[in-house]
Amino acid sequence: MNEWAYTAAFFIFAAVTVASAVGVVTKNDLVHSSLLLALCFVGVSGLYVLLQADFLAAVQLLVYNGAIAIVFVLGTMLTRRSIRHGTNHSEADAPSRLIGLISGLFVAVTLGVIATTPWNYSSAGAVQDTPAVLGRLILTDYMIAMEVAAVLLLAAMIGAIVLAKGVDEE
Amino acid sequence: MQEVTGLYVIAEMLRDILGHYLPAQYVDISMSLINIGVIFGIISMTAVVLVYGERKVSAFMQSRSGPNRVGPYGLLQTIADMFKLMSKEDIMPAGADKWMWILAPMILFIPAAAAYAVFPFDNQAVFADLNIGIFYFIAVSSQAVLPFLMAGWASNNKYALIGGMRTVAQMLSYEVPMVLSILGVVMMVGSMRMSDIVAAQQNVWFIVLQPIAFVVYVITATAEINRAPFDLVEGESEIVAGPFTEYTGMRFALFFLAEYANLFAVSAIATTLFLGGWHGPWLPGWVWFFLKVAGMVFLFMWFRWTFPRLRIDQLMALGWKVLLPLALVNVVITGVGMYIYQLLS
Amino acid sequence: MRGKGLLKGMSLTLKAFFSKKGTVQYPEAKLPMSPRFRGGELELDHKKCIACGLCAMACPNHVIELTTAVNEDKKKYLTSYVYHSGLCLYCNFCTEACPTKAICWDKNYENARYFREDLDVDCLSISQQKSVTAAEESFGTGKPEMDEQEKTRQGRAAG
Amino acid sequence: MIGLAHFLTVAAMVFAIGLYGLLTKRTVVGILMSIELMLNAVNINLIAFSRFITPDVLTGQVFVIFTIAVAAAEVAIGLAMVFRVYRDRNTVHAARLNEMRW
Amino acid sequence: MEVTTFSEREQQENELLQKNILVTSIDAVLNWARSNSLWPLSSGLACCAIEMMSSAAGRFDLSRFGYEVFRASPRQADLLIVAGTLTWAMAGPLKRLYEQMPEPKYVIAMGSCANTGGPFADSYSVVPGVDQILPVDVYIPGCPPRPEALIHGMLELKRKIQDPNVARKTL
Amino acid sequence: MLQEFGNVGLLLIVALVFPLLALGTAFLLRPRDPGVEKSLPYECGVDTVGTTWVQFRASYFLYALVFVAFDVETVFLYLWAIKFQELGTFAFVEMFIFLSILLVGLGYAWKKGALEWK
Amino acid sequence: MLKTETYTLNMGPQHPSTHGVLQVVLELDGEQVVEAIPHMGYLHRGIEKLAESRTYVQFIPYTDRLDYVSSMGNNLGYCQTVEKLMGIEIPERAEYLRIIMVELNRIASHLIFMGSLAIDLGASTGMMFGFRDRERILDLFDMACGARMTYSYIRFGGVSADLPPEFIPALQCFLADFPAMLEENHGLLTGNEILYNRLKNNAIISGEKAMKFGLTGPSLRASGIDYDLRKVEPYGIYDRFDFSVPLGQTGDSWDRYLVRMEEMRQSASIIAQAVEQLPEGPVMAKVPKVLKPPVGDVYHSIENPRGELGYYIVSDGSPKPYRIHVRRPSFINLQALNETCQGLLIADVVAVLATLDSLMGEVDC
Amino acid sequence: MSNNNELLAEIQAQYSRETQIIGEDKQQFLLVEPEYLLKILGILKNYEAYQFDMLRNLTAVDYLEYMEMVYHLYSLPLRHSITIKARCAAENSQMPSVTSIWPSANFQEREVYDLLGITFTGHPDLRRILMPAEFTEHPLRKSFKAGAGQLPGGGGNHSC
Ligand code: SF4
Ligand code: SF4
Ligand code: SF4
Repeated sequence: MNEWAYTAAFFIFAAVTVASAVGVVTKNDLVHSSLLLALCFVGVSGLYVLLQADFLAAVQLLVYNGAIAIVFVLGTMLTRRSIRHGTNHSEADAPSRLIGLISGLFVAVTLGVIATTPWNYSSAGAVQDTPAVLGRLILTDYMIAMEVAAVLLLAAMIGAIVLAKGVDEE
Repeated sequence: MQEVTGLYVIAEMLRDILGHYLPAQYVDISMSLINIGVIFGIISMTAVVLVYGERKVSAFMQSRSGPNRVGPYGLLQTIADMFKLMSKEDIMPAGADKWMWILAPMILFIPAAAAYAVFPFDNQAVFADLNIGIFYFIAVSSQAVLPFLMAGWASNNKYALIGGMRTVAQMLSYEVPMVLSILGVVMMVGSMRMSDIVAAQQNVWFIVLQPIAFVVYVITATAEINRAPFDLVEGESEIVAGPFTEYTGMRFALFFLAEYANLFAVSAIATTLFLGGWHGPWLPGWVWFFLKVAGMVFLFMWFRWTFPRLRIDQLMALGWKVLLPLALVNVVITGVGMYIYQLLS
Repeated sequence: MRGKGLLKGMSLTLKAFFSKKGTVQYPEAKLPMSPRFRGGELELDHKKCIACGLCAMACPNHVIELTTAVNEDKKKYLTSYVYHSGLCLYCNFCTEACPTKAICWDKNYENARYFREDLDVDCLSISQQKSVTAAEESFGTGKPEMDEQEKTRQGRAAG
Repeated sequence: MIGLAHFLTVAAMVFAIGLYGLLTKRTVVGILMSIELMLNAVNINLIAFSRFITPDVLTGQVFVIFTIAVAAAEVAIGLAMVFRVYRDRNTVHAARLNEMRW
Repeated sequence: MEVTTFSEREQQENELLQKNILVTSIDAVLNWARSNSLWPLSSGLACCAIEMMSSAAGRFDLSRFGYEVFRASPRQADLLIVAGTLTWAMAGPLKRLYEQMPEPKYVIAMGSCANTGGPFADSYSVVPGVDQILPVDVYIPGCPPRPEALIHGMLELKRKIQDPNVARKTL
Repeated sequence: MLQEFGNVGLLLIVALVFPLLALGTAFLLRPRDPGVEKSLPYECGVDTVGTTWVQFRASYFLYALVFVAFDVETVFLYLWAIKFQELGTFAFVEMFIFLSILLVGLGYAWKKGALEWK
Repeated sequence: MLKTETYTLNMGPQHPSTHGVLQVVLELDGEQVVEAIPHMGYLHRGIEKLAESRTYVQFIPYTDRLDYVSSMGNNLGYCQTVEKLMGIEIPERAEYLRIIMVELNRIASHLIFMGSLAIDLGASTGMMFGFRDRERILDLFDMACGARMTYSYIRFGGVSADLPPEFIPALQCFLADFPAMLEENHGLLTGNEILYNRLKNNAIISGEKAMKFGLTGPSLRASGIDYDLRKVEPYGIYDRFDFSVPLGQTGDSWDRYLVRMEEMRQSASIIAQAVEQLPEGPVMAKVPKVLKPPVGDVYHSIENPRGELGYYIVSDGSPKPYRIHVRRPSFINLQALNETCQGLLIADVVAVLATLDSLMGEVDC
Repeated sequence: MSNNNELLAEIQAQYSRETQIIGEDKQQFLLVEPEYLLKILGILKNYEAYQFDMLRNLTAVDYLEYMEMVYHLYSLPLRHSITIKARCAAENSQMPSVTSIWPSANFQEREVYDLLGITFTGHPDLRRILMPAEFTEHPLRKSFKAGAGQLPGGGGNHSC
């Protein structure tokens, strides 16, 4: 029963993720693309839950959907002119077909590799209280990384402000 | 006495009864289905009750008598409104972005409803007592921005678009201080699980220990649910009805429903985080919980019917330049305070 | 201190919340109309009217349409008197102009109609009807009572 | 039974889609989106490995947090650049930017 | 100008409805709901609009009947109260506002101006009665009508929605 | 954990179905009377001038950019908050460094006027 | 900053904040106003033309419908103009009654101003309070002339009827309650920091600009220019009362709001004085039934709640006016809209509209 | 009043070529030739002795044979007022715009243009203000006789 539900949930989320990802790259309208991107993030977040990474699933929702997707949507709404279609063309010519082919090949090869690799599964149960463990990790082992991330974000913020705003000082 | 009336006890009794009739593996799922039923009952009830309450509160504050004709004391007023909205024609504005337009109200409803999963209505009466509890709430409630933006963008209407843009600016700006104000509580508890947060308030409510956080939370929550004085999104005298301008009938009702579900949600969170959740003497826990929530809801209504609306620039300034530093200061104070407390003990 | 005004406002609304409400529960309770109230319909007393037409002359908007005839005694009398309530400004000029105070305002402001034609009121027939019923009542042989609304309806239909 | 392979497959597909988008999109925003897709694919992989190979350590999840931080930074900068470029294109560099596959 | 009057519309519907008891009883519920939840469009044209606002204010309090939800957008309104002088210049916009309201929708003509053009009936720029451009359900005489008169008008409308027969000419 | 999320998932499904049901009922009940004028976008009763998909000013966008950075940082802060009591001085100091970086960012944005509404 | 396209947004003719059927075409850049062009005429009823087919007396009710929230003032202006044309002297008592009525009406009008400002800024309770207090005044009017809004009370030669006996006690009761009411409104709105921040230093109209726009009334006085016809050209018997004319300093929206709030207090004091001095006597002078003013033209203006209300009447000696022109303060005050709004946000346009306090019945005439 | 008449006389004496006094004793006005209107009004506004800084009212009257413009001026500093008139032909009426002297004349001149059909030369934005733009006639002219309730000139269906 639970097994069954798990499988069903996986396929639902996987389907949502892949389908909306396809939508992201094929849609003609940037706004639609970015909304599908948000949907894709939701699917991924569902996969995280299935992988028992509940905190990350929430982070995924919060950051990707609550912030990044919105910035995308907003960005497309703000920058593009009012032509609603054809804002997100992909080149439908020979090279792009080729690229599609290569991508397909990539998937195929990866699948082969995945299928043939002997994974050594660990039998240990998943961590139940993920936030606590994560908290300990980033405050001890990955402390430097965290501070670096903070600096990176600061830099990104400053950069973004300078880029988007600094121009009017010219 | 509390033992008998606690929701948990009721649930256990139900579970026992179900256990007699169903094989073991179905008991759980049917219990959660029942719970879901209860939650949706609460959502629909809150909408009905809160709308009625809002109309009464507004009327009383404006020295009027409010709905009192439809049904006893006008109690059926909201029901009538609901039926009416259901039977209204549906108009899609020409040139609207069809799917986005249709999906926006539905999508808005999902996070509003999903937030109910983590409310501790009573001792052990949490639908899903996730260990990321409050963070789940934050994550879920941050999803409300997109539907507004979608509605505003898809409506092919400038008022709606302005409203949508305003929503984004407003909700984003107030999310950060809100999250930081909640952080203070999480620091004190050391857990994000809702039941832990309530348990930690056995003796003293966090409103006493975290007054700044409470104030910041209340203000930001008002903004997050777009209520006056932060109702710029639907600021009627400016942009007609904001993103909802073009929505009719049931679709509009869904926005409405989500709005009141959210009102309940932020009140419930305030109750859980700062007002001791279901703790309280004499009465069963869930009664306390609902009483406190009602108090918070009244507070929000009180704001709405007293204050004029802010202007968008003032709104942003308040969020970023007052509330955000305030919330940060609160985090620092909490941190230092707890640190000192730890050193002393 | 900042925020004091906000609290003041909140205390005021709270006070209003608990104070007595001044709402008139309208359909059940009605405000008494002032004696000078104008806003209902013109009520004509055809017995007092001398058919001088001053009311129609005073009216700024041709609201009153009346026709007269002369009877055997060389006295003018009304043959029709229609008040177009849809055009009226309720300015009171007509009643002020009337030398015999034959017209006055009834105190009933509940005049909503479903049809535009009903806005034209045949004051003369209403007035005549009234005096007939009054007479019948005084003889004690009144017909089954017609309610007030019905009466006016008939009057209108006649107009 | 859903195992690691399933998740890796999904990740691979998403990655490939992102790659396709990255190479074919003509707008900077579209490219950024494709990059996000690829990053997400990577994240899925990280968590999946972490879940199935070392379920008791969570290092993979920590990495994902950092990836998300980096992704956020990238998006912020990227879109700010788009913004800037858009402004400039509106005024001066239209021709050159066309070459840049804007 | 094509104007289907309310009664005609209602007649057709009614004939259809008579065929099915279930539908009629649903319809009765819906009519009850509609008649008790008339959300007016907040559009005031002239003096009468002030009285309209008065009737929503404390003393007369439309909200007792649930009619106080003045919606700024026609999409959410059920009732168009034409409160004031309708000029030809405003006729177009008003007609469009009416059009933009979702069915079922109702019109109340409030005040002499809306009824027949009132004081300005012989003016060059005033529409002599809203019924020239919109199907009117209830006329409320007055210049301006008292707030109670407006409430009475809305109650008459309520009566009419619940039982369309009251608004048929009995001749 | 999965059990609980399973419940949440069920809730979500119902949350998705609920509006559909409501809209479905409304679909059965409501009258239909489409018209050209009816579906015109509402703009106070007159024609809309120009396109409705207008390009907006940058102010909205700048806030969003600043927000993205803050949003991610809150994730770290929450992780810190739950372990803060256990890890003592070290975590305490560390987080202050983190917070001060955050504050620098805020201060910069403030000074640069990214927080001004224009 | 990124140069964005500007776009056009219609506010009105049906819009909750335009106070009637004004259409303001906003040229916006984001939310910032580049241009705010008022389009009028949606309520143009041709009153001036209608006047030519009415007799002088019959025109009185039409003046009620110009500035419909201060009809008494309109009546007064018109009647005084005609009286000036004909040289009619009116009895003392009538003069006092006129003052009482007009000032009461000024309070009622400013209460509406307050209410509509409040609701435009999103505080609907303020509006309800305003309307609630206004009802008290309307009751008085109802008592005196039987109408709530369109009074036609002031007539050539006096007023249409003497006060009913219960009027003065009711009025005194109102005057006694009024300070408390005003205090309450001040408490709800004036002290409110949000309102203060919304209005203070917003939409500043300097004195010079105000003159340029031709503002009159409280809007002008908020800019610090002392021009109140009751003082500078005392008509009627205004010279007998002791009252002050509140002036603003900066001419921002806040001043425009405060000036009106203060004017209410002054009006109440005028009424109190008038009630005290109220003489007995007739309320109507001898005026011929059919009015035939001498050939000529006359201009007379009074201080209405919205500014200088002037009537210009041309008589050709017949019982009907040859031409009546009304100088409507709202109409001329609207000229300030465009320039004042430029650079402000949409929300401010609403506040500017509210504080200019234009009324469409008067604007469009 | 008498004060006013003195003022009138004084002005008239100074500019006898451009102006004349019309009207009875109690109602005296200064009639200005249209071509000198701007000059005289400019003087009235700017000269120390007059300082008519306020244009109270501006309107026009259709006298069938001619159109008459009426300006009611007021001086805030000196607290005196004056009435100026000017006449122009009934057909193709034209007047110089006084917006350059008093910008507040803007709407009022537009109104006069709209309702009486006098064209103001030099007006910054001479459009119809009360009547719809498609309207062709001028309602306040005596020659305008409209059927009741009917807006002639195709104004019935205008939108915006
Ligand atoms: S009240 Fe005035 S408009 Fe009405 S009928 Fe009498 S005179 Fe005519
Ligand atoms: S004025 Fe009086 S008496 Fe003369 S016709 Fe009219 S109602 Fe009759
Ligand atoms: S009916 Fe009377 S009060 Fe109403 S709008 Fe017309 S003139 Fe004004």
